Amino acid sequence: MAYLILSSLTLPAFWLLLSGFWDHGLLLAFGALSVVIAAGFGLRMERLEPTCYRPAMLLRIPAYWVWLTGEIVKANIDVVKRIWWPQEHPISPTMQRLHCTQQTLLGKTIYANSITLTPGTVAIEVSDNEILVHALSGAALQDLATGDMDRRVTRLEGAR
Amino acid sequence: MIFAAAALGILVVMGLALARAFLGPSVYDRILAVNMFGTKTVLLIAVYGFLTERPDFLDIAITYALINFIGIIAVLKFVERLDNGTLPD
Amino acid sequence: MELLGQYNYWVVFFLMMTGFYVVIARGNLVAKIVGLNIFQTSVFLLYISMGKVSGGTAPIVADPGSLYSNPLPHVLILTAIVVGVATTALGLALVVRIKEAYGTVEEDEIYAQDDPPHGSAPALAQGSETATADSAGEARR
Amino acid sequence: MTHLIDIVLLTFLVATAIAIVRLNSLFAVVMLFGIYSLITAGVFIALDAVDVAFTEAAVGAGISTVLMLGTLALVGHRQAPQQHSRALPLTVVVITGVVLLWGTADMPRFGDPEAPVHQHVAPRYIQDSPAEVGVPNMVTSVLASYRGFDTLGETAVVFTAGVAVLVLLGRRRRQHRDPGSSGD
Amino acid sequence: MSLGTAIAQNLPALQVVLPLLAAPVCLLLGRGRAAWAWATLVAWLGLLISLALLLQVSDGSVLRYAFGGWAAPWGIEYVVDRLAAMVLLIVSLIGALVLSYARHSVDAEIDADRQPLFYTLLLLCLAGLLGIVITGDAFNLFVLLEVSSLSTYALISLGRNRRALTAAYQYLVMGTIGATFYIIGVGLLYMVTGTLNMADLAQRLPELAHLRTVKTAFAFISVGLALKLAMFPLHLWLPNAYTYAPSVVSAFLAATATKVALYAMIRMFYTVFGAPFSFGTMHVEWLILPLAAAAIFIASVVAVFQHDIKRMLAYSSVAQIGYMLLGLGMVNLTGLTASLLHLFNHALMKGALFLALGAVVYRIGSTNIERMGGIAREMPWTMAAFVVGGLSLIGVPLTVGFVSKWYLLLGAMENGWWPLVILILATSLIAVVYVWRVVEAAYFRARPAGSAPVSEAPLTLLVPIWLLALANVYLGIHTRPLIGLAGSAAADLLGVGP
Amino acid sequence: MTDWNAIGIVLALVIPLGAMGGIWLFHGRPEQRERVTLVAAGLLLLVVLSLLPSVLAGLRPEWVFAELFPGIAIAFRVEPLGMLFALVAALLWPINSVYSIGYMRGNNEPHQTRFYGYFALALFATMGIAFAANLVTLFVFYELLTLSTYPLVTHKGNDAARAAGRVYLGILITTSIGLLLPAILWVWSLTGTTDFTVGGLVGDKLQGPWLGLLLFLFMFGIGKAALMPIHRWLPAAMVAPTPVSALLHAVAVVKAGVFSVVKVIVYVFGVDSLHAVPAASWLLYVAGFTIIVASLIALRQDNLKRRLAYSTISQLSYVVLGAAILAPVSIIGAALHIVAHAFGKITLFFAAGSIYTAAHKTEISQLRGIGWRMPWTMTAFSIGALSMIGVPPAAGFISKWYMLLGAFETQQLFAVGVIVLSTVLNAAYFLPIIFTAFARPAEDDPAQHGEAPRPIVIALACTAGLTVLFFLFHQVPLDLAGQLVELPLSDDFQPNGSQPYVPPSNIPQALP
Amino acid sequence: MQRDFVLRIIAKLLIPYILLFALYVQFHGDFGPGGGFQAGVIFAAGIILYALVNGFEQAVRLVSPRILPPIAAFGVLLYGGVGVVSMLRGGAFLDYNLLAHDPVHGQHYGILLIELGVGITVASIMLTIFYAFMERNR
Amino acid sequence: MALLLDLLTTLLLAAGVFLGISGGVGVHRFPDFYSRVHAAGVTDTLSAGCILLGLMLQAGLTLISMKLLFILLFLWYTSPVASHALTRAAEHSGLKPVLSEPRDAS
Repeated sequence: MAYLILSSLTLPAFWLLLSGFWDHGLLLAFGALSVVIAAGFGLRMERLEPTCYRPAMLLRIPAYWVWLTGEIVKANIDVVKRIWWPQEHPISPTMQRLHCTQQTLLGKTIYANSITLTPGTVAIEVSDNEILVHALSGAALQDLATGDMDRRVTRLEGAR
Repeated sequence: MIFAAAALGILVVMGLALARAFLGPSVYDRILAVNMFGTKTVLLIAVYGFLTERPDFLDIAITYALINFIGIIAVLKFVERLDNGTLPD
Repeated sequence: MELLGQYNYWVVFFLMMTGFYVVIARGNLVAKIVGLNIFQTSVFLLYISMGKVSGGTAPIVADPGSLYSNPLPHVLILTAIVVGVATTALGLALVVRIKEAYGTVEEDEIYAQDDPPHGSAPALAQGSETATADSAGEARR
Repeated sequence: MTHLIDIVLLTFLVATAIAIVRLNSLFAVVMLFGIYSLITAGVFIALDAVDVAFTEAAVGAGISTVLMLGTLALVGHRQAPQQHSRALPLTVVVITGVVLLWGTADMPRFGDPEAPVHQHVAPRYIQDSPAEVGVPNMVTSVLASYRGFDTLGETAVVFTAGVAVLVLLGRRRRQHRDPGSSGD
Repeated sequence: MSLGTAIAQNLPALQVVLPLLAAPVCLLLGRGRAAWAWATLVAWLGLLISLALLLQVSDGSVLRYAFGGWAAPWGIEYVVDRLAAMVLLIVSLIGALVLSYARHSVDAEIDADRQPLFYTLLLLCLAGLLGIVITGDAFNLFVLLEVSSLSTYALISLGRNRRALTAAYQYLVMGTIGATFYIIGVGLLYMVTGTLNMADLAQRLPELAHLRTVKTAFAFISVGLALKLAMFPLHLWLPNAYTYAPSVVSAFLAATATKVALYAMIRMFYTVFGAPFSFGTMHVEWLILPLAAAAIFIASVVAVFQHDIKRMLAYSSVAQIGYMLLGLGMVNLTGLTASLLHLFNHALMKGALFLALGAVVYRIGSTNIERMGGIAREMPWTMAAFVVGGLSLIGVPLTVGFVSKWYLLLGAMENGWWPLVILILATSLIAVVYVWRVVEAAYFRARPAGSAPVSEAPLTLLVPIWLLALANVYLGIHTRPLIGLAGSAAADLLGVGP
Repeated sequence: MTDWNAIGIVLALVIPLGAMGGIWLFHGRPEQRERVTLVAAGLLLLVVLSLLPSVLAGLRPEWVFAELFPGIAIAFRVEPLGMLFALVAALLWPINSVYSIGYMRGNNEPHQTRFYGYFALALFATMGIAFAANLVTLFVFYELLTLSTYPLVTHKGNDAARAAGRVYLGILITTSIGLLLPAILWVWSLTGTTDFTVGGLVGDKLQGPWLGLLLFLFMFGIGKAALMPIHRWLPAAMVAPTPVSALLHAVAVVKAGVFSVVKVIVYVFGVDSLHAVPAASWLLYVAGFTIIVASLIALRQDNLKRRLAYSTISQLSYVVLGAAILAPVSIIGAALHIVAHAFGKITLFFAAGSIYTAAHKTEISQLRGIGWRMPWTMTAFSIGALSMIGVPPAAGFISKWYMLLGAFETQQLFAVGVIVLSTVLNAAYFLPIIFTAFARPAEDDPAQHGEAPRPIVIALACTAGLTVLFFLFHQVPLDLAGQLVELPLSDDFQPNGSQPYVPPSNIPQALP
Repeated sequence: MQRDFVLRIIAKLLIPYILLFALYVQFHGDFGPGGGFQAGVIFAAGIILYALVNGFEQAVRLVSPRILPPIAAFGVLLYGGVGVVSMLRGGAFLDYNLLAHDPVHGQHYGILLIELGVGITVASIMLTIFYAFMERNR
Repeated sequence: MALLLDLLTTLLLAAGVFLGISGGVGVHRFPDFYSRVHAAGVTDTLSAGCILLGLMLQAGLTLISMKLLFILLFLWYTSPVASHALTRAAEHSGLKPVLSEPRDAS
């Protein structure tokens, strides 16, 4: 149900923004048809393998994105420094398993992706409650190990 | 002009990625380089659209991004099937 | 620029010949298909090159007075690309079946199996097993 | 400027092509082919052929590569080293190439708006198709209307390929081969 | 608008579109028997259409059909003249007969679940071949060439022996190279003329004949088509392909595929480039003649040493293609007439021969000459038809083979090429040898030990075989219509009055 | 086709073909099968005879089956020489059929349906050759004859038979396609037609050496004429059952060869034009050489059929020689020799077959005293042998006489010499047989055998009788042959040479 | 099933949009780059992504390979049908002018329909081919 | 205003290209596959973001911007997944990272 609401909002929006023909009857009709088809496939996939979506997540996610973008910028600067000035900023690759507190797969996915999206850290393997992370430097890993991001994602997930 | 410079810059990055793809050494390096090359192509097309003042090419950029992603996934699925110890270089 | 007025064609011809070389020189059936694709792709480049007009733009109606490149080669090549992928798919399917039937996709080994020169055919089939097996260690660097 | 991009991309293409010839790993060859297609598509864009670029990206870099990988997964990625002399293929290729180069002498200059290609049939497509067919994308109007039959043929080719692949790889109830064919 | 008028006005389009659209329907039918019935019906309708077309153009008029209502250089047009009508007729005739024949043979050789696919492919192949003949657009030719080629590859691969797969692969690679060469050539032509329409090209090329680009284009188109038609050193794909394909496919391809490619070559040489350019400037005959002569001789000799009769006939096909090219290379009316005649006649004889072999395979499952020993006593009708086809292949008078060889000889004599006359006669003698080997085995040997007795092939196989065999004889006696048609088609090509 | 004569031609072709169909139809029922053969043979004889009056009256019935291209047709025309040939074949088929029935049953041969069927087909081809109106038609039926006799030659089906069959087919087909067909093509390209024309086709169109070359192509292209060195097929074909050797290799096939030779010389080259060309005179020498050498070889054969075969080679060259002398009278001789040799040689073969059937003997040295056990057979043999030698009152005398006459008239001393010498040789290889059979006492011959089965004896007697009758009543053949060279031969013309022959003024008298 | 879920979840999230994008390309081929063929390939690519990530069995449950050939046949017939209809209306094969009262509208409808035919065929055939390879791969 | 936008665009594009080149260099400078992933990540995230953002500024609030946004979103969705899958596959296949300190097994 949540998925249906989610997709019934985003899919038409996606179509309209792609198309740009908001007053072309025929195309709008095709658009409706297309949205139905795409949503149909989505629902079918959802039925085959349900994911736990929560509409509330949709509201919280922009804020998370803003925060994440900031992290990404910081991390990028760090990596770029290590690329251009290896003497001053040597790399020290590390690999470590980190605890993660998300309960849903979606949540873990978001967490893992966030880790990977910030350069300097890559989530290699996600298991039940641990994430294997490779980091370019010990510092990056330390940041992650503080669990800040983990908490934010768990909050985003909106645990029961 | 700025777009042209940007396009050239992206071309440089593409060249670097391509070099990595040729050099390897491991298959994962190649895949990584291919992926990087693909995303840079997406950017190049976007910039090129502005350069030629025909920004309606962006659909192609979306397609590129999509195909690049699917291609990488396909490659990885293929690599997964390989038995251990017989990695291609 | 005048001197190099046809650099595009030259490069395209070089690419064509590269693909053509791969097709006829490689003994591996998959490699041949790849070569074929390169060959065809380069031909596509030839067509598209001839449709280009300097200072032109894509043939989709834009501001009046724009100079458009020739749309006809584009149409032809759209068709040709489809034909190319169709051929590739069929060729690869054949390769898969050949592998199932012969256990190898090397031309020489297949011929050796069909018309054994003198020795027994199975002995030849093992020739390729050692060919690239040494790459494993290298990849672990 | 577009010419510069064109040249750089062509250089990439040449490099990729050479790498494909030199590399022995089939896997790398296939991946580089994906790149090759992608670069080609880039060149197409630089040459204003957006529809073609679209297709080449989706087909060459997408479907073709995926299919090749699928094949490699089935047949193995090892390639036997070259055993034959390369003299014959090289000769053939060089002769063909020389013929082509010989023919370039009288070709119209690249990008020349005065070239015959742009004088004869194409002007009508460019000038009249928006009015005649009413579709802004000239490629679409030529593809679907003026040369609609080619496209039917193209669809038939795709259909043929599908049926052909089904014939070859589709599920079969029983195997029907000569003895001596060893399954893998 | 009544249906009748719609059909009458659109015959050229229907000739190709009917089988093309019938193919997916065939797939939808889903069951082998229904697919067969449908495909056969369509093939016979196609034959009717081609007959109607032939009637329409028999007075020398040219039928032009513009697809989508777009006039020629902008749209794609179909052109039916006498030559095209003649080739259309033979292709659709063979198609109709082969499909009528197919049912039992296909039941025996192809899995039931593959049969709808098989008929779909066969229809597509038919549509492609017919399209190549009828189209007046150089690029459309390529598309249709690929439709027919792709289906051909798959059809060949359906053969039971695993070598069918390698044969199909080899054909695929060589065929694709050929097709690619062809489009390179067409592209170069387009580059200097700006058009793809054959008639338009023909009009524009003479003044551009001095351009190197045109010459290069000519070379590429020639080589590309030569690959498709298995011209001598490029014939390597053909023997395996014909040998290991299913019987029906061998018969269909041997009778049509290379002919259509040859037709395309004739079109290119005579219509598009024009004889003055092809032969006057490029002197392509200097290349064609020695190759054709080599093909005739070498392939004939090789054929003698084959144990598999299908393979033998395949090599014979290479030789026969040599005859056709020989006629083409003579650059005179008689030679060209001979070439066209042989194009038609060879389809008749090879069709009959391969179909007869198909009947043999149907009963004994092999075409090995050892296993065919004494078969004529058990399958007298089949082997009698084989003998008729064989006689025609040799060129015995009262068969069509004689007609075309006679004209070939005349053409050679007209040019005063006596060595060629000798070659043709000598290779006819070799043809006697290889045909005779089969006759001797089938009639004058005992059945190999331990072979189960077999009965005559069923009537559904025999009737098409015999229709073709009788056509060989009938048209060998009533030669007028065919010679008239080929002669006028050749005259059209050379532009020397009807 | 409204004309009876045209219908006659059609019937003459259809009857043997129909007989073949009928024979296949009655596969497995010997009685019916043989009845079909006999009825067809009788009918054919009647039909051919019915054509005779019109031909004698100077008519030339025609029937065009199909015109393939302008100038190339499958057409038939009955002219004197063809009539003569057809007559011989039609006359001997019934007799041979009777003989075959006796022989095949007597020896319990397998594949009898095939045997009779192809036999009828061979007759069909023979009729086609006889009535062919042009070179192409001749060629078609010539090839058909070759092919249709192959199953008869390899009748035994063992490896030896197949090997012989391969030689047979190889030589005949190679020569015909390799030499005869180009010759026909050449003629056609020169003249635009291949119709047999009185007075010749190519006469003034070719010059000296080229004419000689064309003659070469024709003479060696017609392999069935067995000119040396392409005679090898004939002894090889002797592996066939005797009726085949008898009718086909004494009558139909080999006569088709020499018949074609005569026809080509008369109707394609024209006697006059050949006369004018020195380059064409080689034929005479080749023919003479063949006569002598073949006779010498025959002398050394112990196998009866082989000796007969070489005798045939030698005798065939008589016909060629007769034609090559290029005198009208000698051509008459050649035509008559076709008939005379046919009667004689078939008798000899019948006798050989009779001996094989009754006594299972094949070698001459085994024949001691057999004359008394098989009186009919050996008497007939003797008559045949005398005819071969050319002793009156056997048929061979007539033809040799005319040839000799022609040779004298044109002062071809070489030909005269050949004829004389060969007569001696003929005597040398035939008389010992007769001598052995009658004069030498029978050795230890445990198996008592008498005369051969009755059908064989009847046939044998018939042909021996014909040989003698021909000597006595040869007016019709002579008339036909006369028409061939357009000479009015009066009723009182006697072969004893009492009446001087007046050559037509248009024939050159001197040697070239 | 729990292994590698990152990929599966993201793929599932993206696929409806990919498909919608494909359909967008399909219907906007008149106005910008794209058209039936590209749309078909992208549509197929979306499903292929699903199949790659979730495996063959799961993909078959989403789109059964058995229905694909008939769909492809339908696509070709749709294309051909447009031609046949224009033929029945008195024009040449594929003469879209006759499909509506106004030629330009007729052209528009004709192009839309045949592009749809192409798209349907290409998507189903590409998927068929991919399935065929994948099935062998199991 | 337009000038400001142009300036901003220039800056963003320059930053994007610089980041991209940095990533490209990094891919060559870093010693092993795992560390190269990080360098590649630079190009995929901020570099792409800067460039696309710069372009968006030029396009203004139009559909073009929306499409650019879609591209960015798509890239940011897929690139971490691809990197993750890639490293995961490498890890599974036994490709050992070059580590500066012993691997923490906790």
